[in-house]
Amino acid sequence: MAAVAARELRDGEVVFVGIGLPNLACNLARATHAPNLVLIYESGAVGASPSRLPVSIGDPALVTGSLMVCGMADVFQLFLQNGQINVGFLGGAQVDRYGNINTTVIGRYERPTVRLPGSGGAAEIAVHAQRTLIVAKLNPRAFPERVDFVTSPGQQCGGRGRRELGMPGAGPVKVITDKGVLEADATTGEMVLAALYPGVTADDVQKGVGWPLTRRPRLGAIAPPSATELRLLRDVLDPKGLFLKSKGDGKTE
Amino acid sequence: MAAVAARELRDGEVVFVGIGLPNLACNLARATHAPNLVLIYESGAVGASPSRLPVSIGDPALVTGSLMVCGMADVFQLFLQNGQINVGFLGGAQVDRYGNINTTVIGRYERPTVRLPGSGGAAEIAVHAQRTLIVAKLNPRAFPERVDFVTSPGQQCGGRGRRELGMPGAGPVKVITDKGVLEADATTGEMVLAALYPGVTADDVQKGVGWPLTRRPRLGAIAPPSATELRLLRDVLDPKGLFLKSKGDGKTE
Amino acid sequence: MASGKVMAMRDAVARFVHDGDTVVIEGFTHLICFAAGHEIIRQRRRDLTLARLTPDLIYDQMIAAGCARKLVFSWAGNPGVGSLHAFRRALEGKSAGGGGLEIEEYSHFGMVARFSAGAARLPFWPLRNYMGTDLPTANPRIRSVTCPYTGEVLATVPALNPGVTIVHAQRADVAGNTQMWGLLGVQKEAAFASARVIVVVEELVEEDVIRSDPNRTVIPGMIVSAVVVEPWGAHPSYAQGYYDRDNDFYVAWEGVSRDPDRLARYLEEFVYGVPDRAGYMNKQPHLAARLKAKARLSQGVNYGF
Amino acid sequence: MASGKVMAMRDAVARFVHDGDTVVIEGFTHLICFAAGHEIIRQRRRDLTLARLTPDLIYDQMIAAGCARKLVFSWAGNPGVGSLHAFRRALEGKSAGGGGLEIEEYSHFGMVARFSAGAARLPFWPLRNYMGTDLPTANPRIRSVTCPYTGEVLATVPALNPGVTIVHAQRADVAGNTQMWGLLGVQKEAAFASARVIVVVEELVEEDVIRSDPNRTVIPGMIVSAVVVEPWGAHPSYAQGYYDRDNDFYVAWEGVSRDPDRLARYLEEFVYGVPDRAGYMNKQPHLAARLKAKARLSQGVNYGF
Repeated sequence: MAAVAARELRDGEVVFVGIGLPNLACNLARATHAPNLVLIYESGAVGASPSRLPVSIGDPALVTGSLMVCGMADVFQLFLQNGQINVGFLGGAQVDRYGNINTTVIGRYERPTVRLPGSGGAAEIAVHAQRTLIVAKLNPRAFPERVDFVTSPGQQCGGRGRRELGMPGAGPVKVITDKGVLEADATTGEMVLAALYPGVTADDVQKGVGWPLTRRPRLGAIAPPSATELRLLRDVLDPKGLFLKSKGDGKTE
Repeated sequence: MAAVAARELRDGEVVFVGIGLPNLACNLARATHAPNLVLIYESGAVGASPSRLPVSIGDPALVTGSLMVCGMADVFQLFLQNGQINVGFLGGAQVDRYGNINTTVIGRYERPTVRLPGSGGAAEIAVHAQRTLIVAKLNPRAFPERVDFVTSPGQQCGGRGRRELGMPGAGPVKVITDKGVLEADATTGEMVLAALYPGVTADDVQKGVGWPLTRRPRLGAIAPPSATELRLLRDVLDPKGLFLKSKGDGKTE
Repeated sequence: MASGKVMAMRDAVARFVHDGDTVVIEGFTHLICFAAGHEIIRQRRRDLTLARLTPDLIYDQMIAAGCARKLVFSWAGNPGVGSLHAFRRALEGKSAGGGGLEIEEYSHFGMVARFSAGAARLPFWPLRNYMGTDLPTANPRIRSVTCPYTGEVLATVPALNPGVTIVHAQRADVAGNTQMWGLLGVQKEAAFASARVIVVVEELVEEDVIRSDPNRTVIPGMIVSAVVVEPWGAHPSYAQGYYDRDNDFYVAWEGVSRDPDRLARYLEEFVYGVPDRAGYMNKQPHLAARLKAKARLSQGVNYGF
Repeated sequence: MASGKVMAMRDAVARFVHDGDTVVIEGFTHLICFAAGHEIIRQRRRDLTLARLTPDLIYDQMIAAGCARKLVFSWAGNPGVGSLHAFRRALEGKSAGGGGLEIEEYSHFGMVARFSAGAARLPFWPLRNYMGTDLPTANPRIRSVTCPYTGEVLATVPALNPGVTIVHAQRADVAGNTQMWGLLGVQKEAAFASARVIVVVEELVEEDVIRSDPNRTVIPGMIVSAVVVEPWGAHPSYAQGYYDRDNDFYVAWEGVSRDPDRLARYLEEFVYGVPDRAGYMNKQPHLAARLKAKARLSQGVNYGF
């Protein structure tokens, strides 16, 4: 997943990064095809160049040697709302058919079954980043037809599209999962199956999704991580395996 | 005038300062009864401790060794609009009966006879400072019944008082002139004669004012500058006489 | 001492934090004043409205200790680790009291905007946000305003003006002129928005140190009520240039927080059981060696003319 | 050079400043880029809307040179000295053309708010101001909005989004990451509000210098179109730590500006008559010795962890 996410990033882009897999993906992209990627953390660190793998988006290693540190009012007003962010990464407990994300509650808001952390900066990243990439593992409970609570808006909310709702960014263009990649359909805004990992079938993906998944006429085949990508991820970027757990089948997350 | 203005400042107050006489008055107050006066310049220098007499409110000497330097958005939002400023100094080409000040145009706005610099920060200082002190030399043209253009609001505008107009600060409480001091009447908001310099009569003041001046029942007598005040002003605070011109009659401005 | 503002944490909390107050202990990951939170717990403050973007472990502890009536926030988790379980128990109705915690929830941008409005003493702040989300339904305090130029409808949040804001910083002088570097979060706005401000510092410095680099001053003394000198007061969060973030503590909190009994024992031992931050550090003599910052000095710049 | 952004002033102005643009050369007394204004005059740009809180001598020169169609401002004077006479002639109807300059006038707070809105890409900014003044009558772009919480009516100003903003600074790297200290004015907001940004610096430094003190970075490279290295480019204004304000020049401007012929001769000799800022400085060999800053270095702070 980290390698697939990395390939979505273009050189010179400005990326609003979270900790964990998005951070790894960005660093992999910088080490390969996108050396001029600029990483911004909502904590206010811009152009970080951490000497260790950060364990929090406010890690001191993101500050030391960064290009700029600014207050959070600037992060949200001058960078995000200003339109400076090309790509935002989002994840969540639930992702639905239109890429709406729930990180607030499972169940009713007033009396939740599970209280999740809430929006953080996700709601505004979903509104303002020029495009967002959702990263989440497939599981029918995590991919319901409709999320219990829309924290971060996707391609369509209550039948109305992003333009109509006045959102500047293009919203979630892809959902990168552990079995395949969904893409937002240009006309309906629905997340449709676009590409599969090697050895995975469309039915495998459907099993992890709670709505009848539309499939692109021609499904792409996702190239497995190259030897270089694997080496960088395992030996350089996350040598202690903090975020990457090697699975029995040899796949790296 | 500098000495009279200085006496209006209380120890520990926060003063929004302009260059010239207000700056001298503040420094005189700091050197005498108000050592903990905090000076703020609209340029963003807070708690300045200049090693030379500043010739501009953006003088580099106001920055070197100051307690804080902030951007102008902070000056106006976090200090002034926040209500942190106890005293603001104002002056202008015209001051009227209610302490309205004109620093914009003489004549019609669209085709002025004399185009003045404009508001700068004066309009908002007049609105937000907890009280303002106007410093101006008497002259009937400079003290008309009504100013040609209200740049900085006084005690009353178009018959409506400050509270009614929603202004947080108390506005101009005193007008310090070269012949006497006017004070805002608590009920009418009119600037009335309250005190005279030694050797000056109420009629002398009236000659410099373009409206029939109300006089307080008992006029105060302004003490002349003390030997200490004079020494500080002439020898320490403005030794080159940049802002103080000694007049033939021995008075210091 | 030229100023009466310098005082012990005990006195600062006693004088400036009252039952029923809206209390803000800000800091985004960096410079979170755990020492002040612990003192508030020790002094058994009640009915507080706790406001903060990321409640973090310190508000989890204050909720567990019964200080909080209400929480105003935008992300309530243990960053990079998991949940704040005392918070979750209060909301999921599994606590003894049956979920007595009121909440008022925004996104980060919304909370930042609330502090910005409070600091500028405006009643609201406009932002382009919240279209398509359920947040305004959950929180009717998120409203809207129409632009008088374009006719666009923009979201608004109301000003947040706390009773007291507590800011941890690297250094201040006796008058409260406070310098910070590294991540600055929303501390400046929260302090200016607040009726009272307690500054807690790693080091009390001479006024000359402040005056030698005035662009680093974030909070001016005129808005500061108290200055508390409390080295290591931000642990397990961190102070850039002084000590590192104690990630082990954050990881361990998942287990402590999940079990109400363990959490109670933690508070007993490390909060109620010590008189102050020095006592807290004395109980953990290896912390300082493990977390003390290495030197990575910036060069000075010329302020001459 | 790792970046194509570093270029001569001549090329930066040719590429990024166009006839008809809204142009902002900001800086409150400090770091006003006279060098860029002179190059714009030399390249005979026309129909510019010049925006800036304090037009200062450089806009007086640009008005005299015929570059400006309109001026957006809040205080138009020669600070501490007197008037901007080219500006006054244009408005008082005494110029040859009979007063061809359009104006749009605010207060400082209003201009700051316009840049703040532009930088945040909001269409307006609210402020508590303008009650009782004639400014909203003179400028119908000052409007109002009703608070959705309190019902209060607040003033508004519209966003200002310049075509190009020119910022003078102490130092930047080749990517345009720019550090400033001393008075910061409204440069950050003006730059973020602008479609294009030209940064002009006293010194081009290695990226490492920027990274050694990231809290000093005011403008990130991502919003910068061009980096111009132009020592003394702010004279007669100043650059903290590099050179002092040339007060003699400001005082002398009163006489120059008052007389259209003298002003024309000034432009002929010091603007049209030199190819660039180096040429300007070569004509005045004593300036550097008179104004060069003395050393007053701040101490470094620790960014380690």
